[in-house]
Amino acid sequence: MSEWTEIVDYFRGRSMWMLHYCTGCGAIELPPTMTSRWDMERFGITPMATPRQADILLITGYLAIKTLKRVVYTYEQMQAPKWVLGFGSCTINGGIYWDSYNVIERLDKYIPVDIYIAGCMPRPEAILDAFVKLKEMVQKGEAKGYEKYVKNYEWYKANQDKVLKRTSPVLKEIEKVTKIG
Amino acid sequence: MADILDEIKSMDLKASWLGDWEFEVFTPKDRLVSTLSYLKAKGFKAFMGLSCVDWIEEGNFELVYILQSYDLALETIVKTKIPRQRPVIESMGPLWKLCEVYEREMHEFFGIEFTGNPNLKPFFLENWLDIPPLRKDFDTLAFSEELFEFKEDETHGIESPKRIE
Amino acid sequence: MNSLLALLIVPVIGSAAAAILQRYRLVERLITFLTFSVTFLFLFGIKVGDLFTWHLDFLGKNLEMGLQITPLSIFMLYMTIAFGIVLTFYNISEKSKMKGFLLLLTLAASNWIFMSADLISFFFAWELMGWSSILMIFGGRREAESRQGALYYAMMSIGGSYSMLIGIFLLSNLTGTFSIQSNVSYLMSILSVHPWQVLGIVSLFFVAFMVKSGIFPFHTWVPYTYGEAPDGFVPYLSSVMSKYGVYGFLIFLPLTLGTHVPTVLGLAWPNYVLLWFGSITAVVGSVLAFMQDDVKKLFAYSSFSNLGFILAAIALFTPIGLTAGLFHAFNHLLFNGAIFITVIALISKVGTTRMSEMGGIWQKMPLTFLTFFVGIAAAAGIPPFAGFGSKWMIFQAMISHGLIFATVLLFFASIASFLYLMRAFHAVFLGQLSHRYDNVKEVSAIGKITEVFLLGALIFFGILPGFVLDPINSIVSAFGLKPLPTSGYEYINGFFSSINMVSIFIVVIVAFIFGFVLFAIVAKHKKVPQEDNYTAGQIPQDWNLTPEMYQFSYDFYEPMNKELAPFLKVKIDGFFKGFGESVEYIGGAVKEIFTGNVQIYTYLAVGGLVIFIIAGWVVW
Amino acid sequence: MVIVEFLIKLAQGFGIGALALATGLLFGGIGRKIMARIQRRYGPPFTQNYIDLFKLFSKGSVSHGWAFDLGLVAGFAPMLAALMFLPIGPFTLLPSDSSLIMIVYLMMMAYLGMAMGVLASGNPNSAIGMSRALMLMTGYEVPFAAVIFSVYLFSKTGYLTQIVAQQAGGFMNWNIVKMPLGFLAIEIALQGMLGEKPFDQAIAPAEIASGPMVELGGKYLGFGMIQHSVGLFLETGIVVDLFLGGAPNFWIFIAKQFVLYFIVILVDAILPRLRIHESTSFFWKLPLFLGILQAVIVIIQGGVLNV
Repeated sequence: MSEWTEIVDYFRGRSMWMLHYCTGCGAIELPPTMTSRWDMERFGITPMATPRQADILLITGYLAIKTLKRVVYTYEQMQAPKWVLGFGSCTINGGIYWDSYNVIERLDKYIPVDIYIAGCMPRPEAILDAFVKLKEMVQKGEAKGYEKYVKNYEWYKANQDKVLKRTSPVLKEIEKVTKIG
Repeated sequence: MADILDEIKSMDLKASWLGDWEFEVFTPKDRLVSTLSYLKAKGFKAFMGLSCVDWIEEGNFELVYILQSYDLALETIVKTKIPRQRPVIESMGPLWKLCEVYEREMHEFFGIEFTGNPNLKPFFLENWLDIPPLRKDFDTLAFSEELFEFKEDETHGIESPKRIE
Repeated sequence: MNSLLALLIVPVIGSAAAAILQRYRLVERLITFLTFSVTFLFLFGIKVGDLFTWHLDFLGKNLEMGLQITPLSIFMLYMTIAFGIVLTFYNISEKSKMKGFLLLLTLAASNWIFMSADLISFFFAWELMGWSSILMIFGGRREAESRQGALYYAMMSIGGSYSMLIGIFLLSNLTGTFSIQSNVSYLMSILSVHPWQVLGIVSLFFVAFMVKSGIFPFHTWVPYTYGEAPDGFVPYLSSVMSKYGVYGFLIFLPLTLGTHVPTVLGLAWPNYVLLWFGSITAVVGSVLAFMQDDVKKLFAYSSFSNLGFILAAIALFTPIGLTAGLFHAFNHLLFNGAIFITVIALISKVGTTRMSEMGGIWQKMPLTFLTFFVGIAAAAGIPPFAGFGSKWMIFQAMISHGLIFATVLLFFASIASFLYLMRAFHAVFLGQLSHRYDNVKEVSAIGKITEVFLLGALIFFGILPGFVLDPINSIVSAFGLKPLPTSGYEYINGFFSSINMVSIFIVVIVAFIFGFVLFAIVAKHKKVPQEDNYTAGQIPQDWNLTPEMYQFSYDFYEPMNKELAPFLKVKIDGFFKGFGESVEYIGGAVKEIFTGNVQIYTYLAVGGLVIFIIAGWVVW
Repeated sequence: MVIVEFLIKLAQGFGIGALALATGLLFGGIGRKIMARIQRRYGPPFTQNYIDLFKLFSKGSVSHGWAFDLGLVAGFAPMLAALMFLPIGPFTLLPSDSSLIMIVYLMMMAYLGMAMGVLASGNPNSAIGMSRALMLMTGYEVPFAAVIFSVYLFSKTGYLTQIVAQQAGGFMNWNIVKMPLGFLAIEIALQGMLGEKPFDQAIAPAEIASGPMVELGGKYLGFGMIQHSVGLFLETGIVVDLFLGGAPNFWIFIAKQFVLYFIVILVDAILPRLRIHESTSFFWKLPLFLGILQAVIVIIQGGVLNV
């Protein structure tokens, strides 16, 4: 059975369809990656339109609280096996938005990220490098973020809920301004 | 052109040129409606935007209304100050319907009440329970550290994903 | 008892019983069903060549009237009564205001039409059929609209009857007899001498037939009337009653056989003209159908569009054309019946006829959904269901004459039928299920039996068309044409090729089995509710998404409207509106005189009929 | 004896299906490669479509109920069934039923099934895509039908096998020489049938999120891919049989098919997407005119059969 899994993994690594979630900056790096100059289709990677069809979720740039909600929903609509690529510094530690009140700091706390691409902005070479690394990981059976998500679902859900479903003010020591109506 | 500024000054308002095509008018809070109506009647029919500045040391919010006149080719910036402790002002909805949208935003980010605006629901922020975030006394770094829990060395008990070195 | 007479008397007796007991809906419906069944049993007692005549002395004239059986009448009788049984069986559980005694009167009239040997009885039967069906339409869901629909229908029917009456008088003046056979052979004999005279008389008859079948340009009443008729009656109206016109055409079509009228592409030119009427009807019906939002109206358009196919095929009057036309008449009866019965089952459950308000009902009514699916597959002419063979033969019949323009038009109508069928299918059954229909249940046991039966019939006659083609062949030879070769029940023999439907069926079944096996062995799937859908990342609850908002079915072919706008402008604005306005005007005028009580209309209708006929008699 | 015969036919049928699928996928792969080269890219390996199909069948998916499942299976099973009646080179599995219109209608059953499946998903994008696909169908099917009917009149038979047999004996006997206008019309119709640019409104990915396929993932998308690949084989195969004289063996057959597909790819590479009503009315103008003109020429040449 393990041979069969290896075969399946080999082909999965050769055919990865990508859904790019580009509400932050960095989307502009993808057209050159797709077209003549760098041509990611030679690795079997093509852009797809909906989460149902996609294997890779590529998240570029910062994620506001609002967009995080959509990312989680989109990620859960994708079907296993699925992988997440975090693109740019903002997905690693918030980047230049490190102290912003509405940009999350680290994507990995909310959904499992298989590979980060560091940089602000990462060049298309870096994206391709990530794709190749991901391919190797998939073929070796190492990219198991989606299983991690299932196993640690409560932990991820708690993190998501802490950000998305707040029921009390975050900063308690500062008194609320009196509203006059 | 210069007449307008003189007329405004004659109404006991502070006004000054900012450039060839732009002037600013300072108006007390209670004369805001009359000033804006006057300017609209004078040809500043286009409402360009509403903004707000938090003068925390003074204890005031400064509301900034930007109007333009296509006939006179002029822009005017009308500024008025309201106290931080009691940020209430009339809605300019009757003058410009568009203004209500900006007021909704100002309400959300500074907590200013616009009396007469029926639509002061949350706009951009979802599920916001803290003080309005663009006030100067809102500590955005503390908020970020508290909510997003960013620490360099966290492991959270599960294997951390591989990174590109 | 003479079986011929029994075919008339049994329904009349049943009708009387049903009229007396019409308070008790279930009893009335049961009587209707039983009468249809008993009438069907009497069919076994008749055979080709049966004759029954009587003499009538009227104003000093001795009129010979009679009933006779031709292969065509047997075919029509079997087809219509069998369908009536299915429908009345379904109607036992149906709750609309359909009057059983009127349906039985229609049955008597229908049998009489198919059996009458003389023009007088034909006309009487025609009128009886017309009036009983008009009265039936009064009981629709929406009172005012159904009254208008009935009046529109009545107006057109009266026009047609007038025209036919004049035709009958002119014709019998020439020949001195009312016998259909001798009149037709007389017309045949003078066709080459006085072609215009013959054509004039025949056109008078054809107007009546075209009205009844809804052939262009007399199709305008069809959507109004079908849309407003009581639910239980619509299938009969569209499946059976539109076939009277076909029967009528077939009485007079043999005229051009063997005579020397000028031909177009090897086709007598009157037939050529008729063929174009048929083709245009097919296209007009299809195109108008896919812009409808009312499900009953959509299938009303579809119904006369199919009648256009039938007319185009029988107008050829070649062996294959005639076979194709009659075969399509049968198939149309079957699939249209299946579609309309599922549609009325659906309407009774959801309580609306607007398609943009439905959607997703397959989750609630799976069997109805399957029956409808097979019905529209048959209507679209998809093998191996009934409906493929006849369409396939119609195209072959047309193209073998080199009628390229008409054939391409018909093919376009066939593709357009695909459009409106898919649109109805999607808007009604597929897509998002509204919460309004959370409590909708599948049809009752009786409805289920009917649906399974229709489902079976659609497949059975699809893969074994020989059971229909054999009687059709005997009709074709009765018309003096050489029937198509037969080679077993599973074969359809066309002009260019022949098809073994069973082998196609087996291939399709094997392919499906393979498909399901493949489906089962590859990676597993996860069942998700309809809310879990692609929304471009937006969370449905956040913007109060309702299933109705996420259902795209209104104005489904909007870009097409743009494309067809010039064509539609001429037709709809000029033609239909004028018709509609005149109907409204007359409706309004009549409404001012009468109170709207159905009984008064009944008296009016009966009285009018009597006056009408007596007046005609006196004039003559 | 009958059972043995049936089993032999069954095995042959599976063989044909597998062969057609393999060829269709290969064509798709080569098409992607050609497209890449036109755009000065390296392009995916030409085996990419096989890998994609394998991946899809190994991937999880979502189902919206049994109508969804049934529809998707009905979307490719009739396509495979239609294949059994197509003369592939010298070989036809069921030559006695190879009626052309029957094949066309069987293909329509596949489209009907696919439509049922994707519409049962309840996504408005798929409904828009399906509405566009159907509208486009009213466009390309009409010239296609005109050409089919001219071939009927010209060959005086409806069997594909006989149409192929009549073209035996060299290039000058091919219908493309005898009916060039018809070939032109059907080649344009083929562009619409295969849904390649400028007629790819139905699956416009960036516009309506890939239209009908919006909710398909995993094996369902795999079924869609099978339908497309077999449809590609079938549609080009019909044109080869109608106009390019069939073929003496399988390899020449697929070579001829590839020539047709190559033209389609080249057109696809250089044209942008039309709006839906523009493309529908386009089919009603030039291709329909060509098709009908061809039919009229055939009729004038004595194609009418007096019955």
